Amino acid sequence: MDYTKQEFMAIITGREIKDGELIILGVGLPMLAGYFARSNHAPNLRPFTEGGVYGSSPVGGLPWGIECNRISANATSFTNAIDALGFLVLSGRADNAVIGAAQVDKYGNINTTGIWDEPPWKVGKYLPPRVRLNGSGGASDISVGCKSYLIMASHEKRRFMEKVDYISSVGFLTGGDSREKCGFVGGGPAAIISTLGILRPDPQTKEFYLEAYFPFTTIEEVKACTDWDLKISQDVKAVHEPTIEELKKLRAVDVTGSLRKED
Amino acid sequence: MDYTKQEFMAIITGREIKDGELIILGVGLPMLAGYFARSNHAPNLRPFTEGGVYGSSPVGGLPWGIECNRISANATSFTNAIDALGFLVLSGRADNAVIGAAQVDKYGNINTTGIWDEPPWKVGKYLPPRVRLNGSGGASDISVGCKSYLIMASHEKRRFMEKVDYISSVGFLTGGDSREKCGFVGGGPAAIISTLGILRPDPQTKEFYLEAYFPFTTIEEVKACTDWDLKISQDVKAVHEPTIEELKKLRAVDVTGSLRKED
Amino acid sequence: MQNKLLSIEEAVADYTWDGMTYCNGAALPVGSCSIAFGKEMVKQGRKNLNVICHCGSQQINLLAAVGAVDRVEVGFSGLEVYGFAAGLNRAVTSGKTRMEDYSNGAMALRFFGGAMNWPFVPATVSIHNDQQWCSADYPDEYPCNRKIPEITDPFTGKKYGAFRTIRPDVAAIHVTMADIYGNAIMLGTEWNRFEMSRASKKVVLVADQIVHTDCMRQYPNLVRIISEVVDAVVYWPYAAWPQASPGLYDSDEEHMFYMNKMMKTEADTEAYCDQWVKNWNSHEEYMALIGDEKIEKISKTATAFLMDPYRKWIRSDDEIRELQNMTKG
Amino acid sequence: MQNKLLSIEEAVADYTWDGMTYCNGAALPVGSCSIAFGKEMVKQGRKNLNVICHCGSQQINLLAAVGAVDRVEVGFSGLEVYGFAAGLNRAVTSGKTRMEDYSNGAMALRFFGGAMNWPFVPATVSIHNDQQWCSADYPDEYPCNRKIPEITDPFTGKKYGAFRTIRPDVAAIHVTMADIYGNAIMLGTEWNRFEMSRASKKVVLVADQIVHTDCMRQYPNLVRIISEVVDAVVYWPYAAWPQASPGLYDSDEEHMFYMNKMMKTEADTEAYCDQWVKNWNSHEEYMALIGDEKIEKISKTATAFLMDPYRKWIRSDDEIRELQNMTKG
Repeated sequence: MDYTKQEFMAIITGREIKDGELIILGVGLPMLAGYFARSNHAPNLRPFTEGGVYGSSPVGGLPWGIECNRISANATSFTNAIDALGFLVLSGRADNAVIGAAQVDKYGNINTTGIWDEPPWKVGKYLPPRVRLNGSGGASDISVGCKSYLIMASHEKRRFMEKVDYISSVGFLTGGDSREKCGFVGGGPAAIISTLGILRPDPQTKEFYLEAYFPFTTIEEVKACTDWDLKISQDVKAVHEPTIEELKKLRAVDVTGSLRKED
Repeated sequence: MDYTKQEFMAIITGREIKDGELIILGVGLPMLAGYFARSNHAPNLRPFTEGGVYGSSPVGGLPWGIECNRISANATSFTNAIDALGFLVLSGRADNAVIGAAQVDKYGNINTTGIWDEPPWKVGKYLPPRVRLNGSGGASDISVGCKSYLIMASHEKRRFMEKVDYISSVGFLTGGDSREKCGFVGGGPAAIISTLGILRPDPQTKEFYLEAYFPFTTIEEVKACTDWDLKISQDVKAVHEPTIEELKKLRAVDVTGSLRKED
Repeated sequence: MQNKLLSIEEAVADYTWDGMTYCNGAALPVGSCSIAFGKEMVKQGRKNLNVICHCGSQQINLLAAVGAVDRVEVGFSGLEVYGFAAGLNRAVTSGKTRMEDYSNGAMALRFFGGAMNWPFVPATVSIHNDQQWCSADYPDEYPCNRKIPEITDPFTGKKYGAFRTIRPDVAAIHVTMADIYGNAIMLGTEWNRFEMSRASKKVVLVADQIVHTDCMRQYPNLVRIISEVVDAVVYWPYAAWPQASPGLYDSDEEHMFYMNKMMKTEADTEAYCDQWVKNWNSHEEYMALIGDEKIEKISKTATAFLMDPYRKWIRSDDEIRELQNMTKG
Repeated sequence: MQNKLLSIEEAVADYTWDGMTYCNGAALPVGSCSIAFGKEMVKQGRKNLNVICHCGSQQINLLAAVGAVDRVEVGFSGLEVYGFAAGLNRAVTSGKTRMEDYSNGAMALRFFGGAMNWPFVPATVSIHNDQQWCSADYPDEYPCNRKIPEITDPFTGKKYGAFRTIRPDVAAIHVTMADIYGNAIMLGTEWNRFEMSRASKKVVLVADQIVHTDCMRQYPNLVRIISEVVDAVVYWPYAAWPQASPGLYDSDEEHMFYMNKMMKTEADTEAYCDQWVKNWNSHEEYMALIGDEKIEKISKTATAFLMDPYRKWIRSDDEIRELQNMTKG
């Protein structure tokens, strides 16, 4: 079938989203996954953005940003960041979210802030990064507040790391009950959907293991693209290809085909 | 001249209000004093209410309440209590305010909460009051936040007390630097305008003394109506009667004459 | 989106219970308030309520007057120029109702903190005075240090207070207009209705008018209460009567004084309820009680022009009846 | 009320200075932002700025690219789908600009706390992660415990963090419409512009349209920024270009990418400034630079209907010129 890895990821992520959820979506793949889910199997999904755009659907293609006119043309409410990130996310009210990651570690901690030759935790100093990324944005709020959330990341060894350079958004920290001890209201990441497969946290250790892989890859490739010693589920299986119906619905959201180009 | 004590009070209070001030006004006499000042000598006065009504003037008579339609018919903005009482008052931004008092003590502390046979501070217990009043409302916020404010009260011995039953809104607490030690952003009460005269706080002791009395009373009467041993300014003088012009402007605000009745 | 229209009987039956923490979503004492909802609570005999009101209103005055309120937290309990709240004050001075006082600004911030799900809110007011020292919950402690305990600013070492935040079980919030999904527009000051709608576990809107969702899409910046946090919508024109609803009607001055006077004694309160609270079984009967003349008078408000932009989206009674039937069964 | 119209040159001359704490009042990276104001700051050579932005935008990207920013606090520094902010990131990685990171929610709350004049804001986010442990202000301390120190909830004994609040010297806030007194309506999400307008010591509005105050009186609930807190009003249509202004224009996709690409190197930044920042001396020249074709294209926005209710109150350029002359001398 003719689809890109990103489209595949968006569909798999979308399948994780349940009907009726109050869900906060960032631009790009997260929005695509969310609106795909709404048109596919979750008609009562309640998506919103961190700027407080409610009740809207993208118009004319995927938005360039949270505040883009493409998502502002048919909203039922515009409020503000205090409302969306504070009252709905940090409060623990939102059910779900989809966030991206430049680096993610075995406990689901995310780095979207910068890349260092010598990360702060290693040298005990906070020096300028070699590469500056975007900072945490609202993802950090989502990571502590949402009941649950999904992480999307490109599956490469330099991104799926034993330990990230900088924790922008907390996952399960050092595993076990280390997150619980922090007392966050949110439950932590439910899954990592990568370009190669689906990873879930072990209920006890909170280490992410491979639950399923995509049809165009192998377990060996996934392991080779992961910096930590990735554990494989005993029931590991290949994920079903997207159906024609799913692809059609996905592309009805991404009308300009911005995610149909291979990266 | 033909006027009531309440009208006199409103005019005297109005004279204390300076042009350009950002001022929060409660219903009744405070609003009358404020809007009188605006039409008389303070055309750039910026009045607002604790519900966040901005840029308006009363229509059809003095409002029945802060939120009354009489004050909502020509506003330039409606916001909320967080904005008006928080961002503008508690923050220390507002210049002035006018508040009422059921009881006021020699340091300008105000009681608007209740009357006890045995007040809490005397018996070390908080029991139901004999008479329940209104609570502090926004006056407590004004008392700690506004740069300065004016107190209006009926001058009777049971109201001008050595020590109030309950401090709803702080004045200078126990005098001297006792207020300063609390670190409030606002400066405290600038004057008490009573039905008989004008009282000011001593710069050092913060005890209120009589600065001026109204033409229809005497120093002796004022002292007799005060529960504490009221000090009299060396320069004490009688206040000038309101002018016809002032009365005219006052009554243009109080078009229904609600404050033309003697209490 | 889900059609959330309920009748006032259904809404009170489904969303209120004895002993609950209830919040009456009002503006200020004389302003917008879900008074009709409170009357229905009286009809259905709710009791032992813990009421959290940013400000008084005739609703809490009535609920306390009939003895339904065990405890109340409030910034201001009166009715402004209409006087002290006679029913509420009777309940407080008799010891029936425990009243915990804060400033109005404190109440606003406590709702904000509840909406944030914060453990506490920094207090720069209601400290160093009797709102801090006196607690109805701990009457034997004076000065009380549990109601608004001390905290230290970690940056400067200065001392402040800490407020408990508020997360009511249910808020019944009066709004000018709502759509059937629970998106709502308030005209006039919000007071704390925005924060309250986020702080409460459940939200029932009591709307003077039901409008098409197209109205919300034309004015999304006006939609400060969103369907995402609303559980039920009750259509009830003149829901705030005898108080005011900016854009729609003024307060009923005569009835405001009369009602408050009747709350002074138990007997008069009962007589008032018999005539004005329990004496109707439909909105038509409620309107008939108020009377055409009074309706006409209060509707001639100087704020009427505020409604002009939205009139074309107002749904008719027939439409609403049909939509309401859809939510049944 | 005071007519506060100023030209953009006057506003930047009067309300900005080297070393100030500056706040660019924006929505999100691609949304409404007072970009024209930032360009004028570049023209007038402002430097050593301490910039507090809830979110990145092309304004802070440009200011950092020309080396005008010593320090920045931010929740998100990128340009969303338009990519990383090349100029800002160059300034950060080179060590020219110190960058202090928080979450977007944290920045919103820090503005709220600033507006309240609170000593600190309770922190339930940006703790137990590197936003807490890493501080650009104290680079030698890891984990740093001065940036977001620990506080204890006095009610439960649980540990939380505390954020410093924000009180910028000046905020230049983009709004859709303002009147000449400084009352303003924003279409689209406010992001933190409401709180920022109260937290800042001085506020300059940069408005795409000037409307009659009658518009505010018809829609007072939309007026979230009030004359009471505003010091100056600048009329500058397409002030957010190449970003978007809901109701008026879309982002200029081509120029967004181009501008960001040019910020990558010092030389290209200079070339960009010569052509696009310093190459105009009036609004007419600014519009000519953007070009009719581009203006037409971005103005065909799917959000245009959001402006419909307000069009009749828009003041003409001639009227505004006259009103502007009244504030001189």
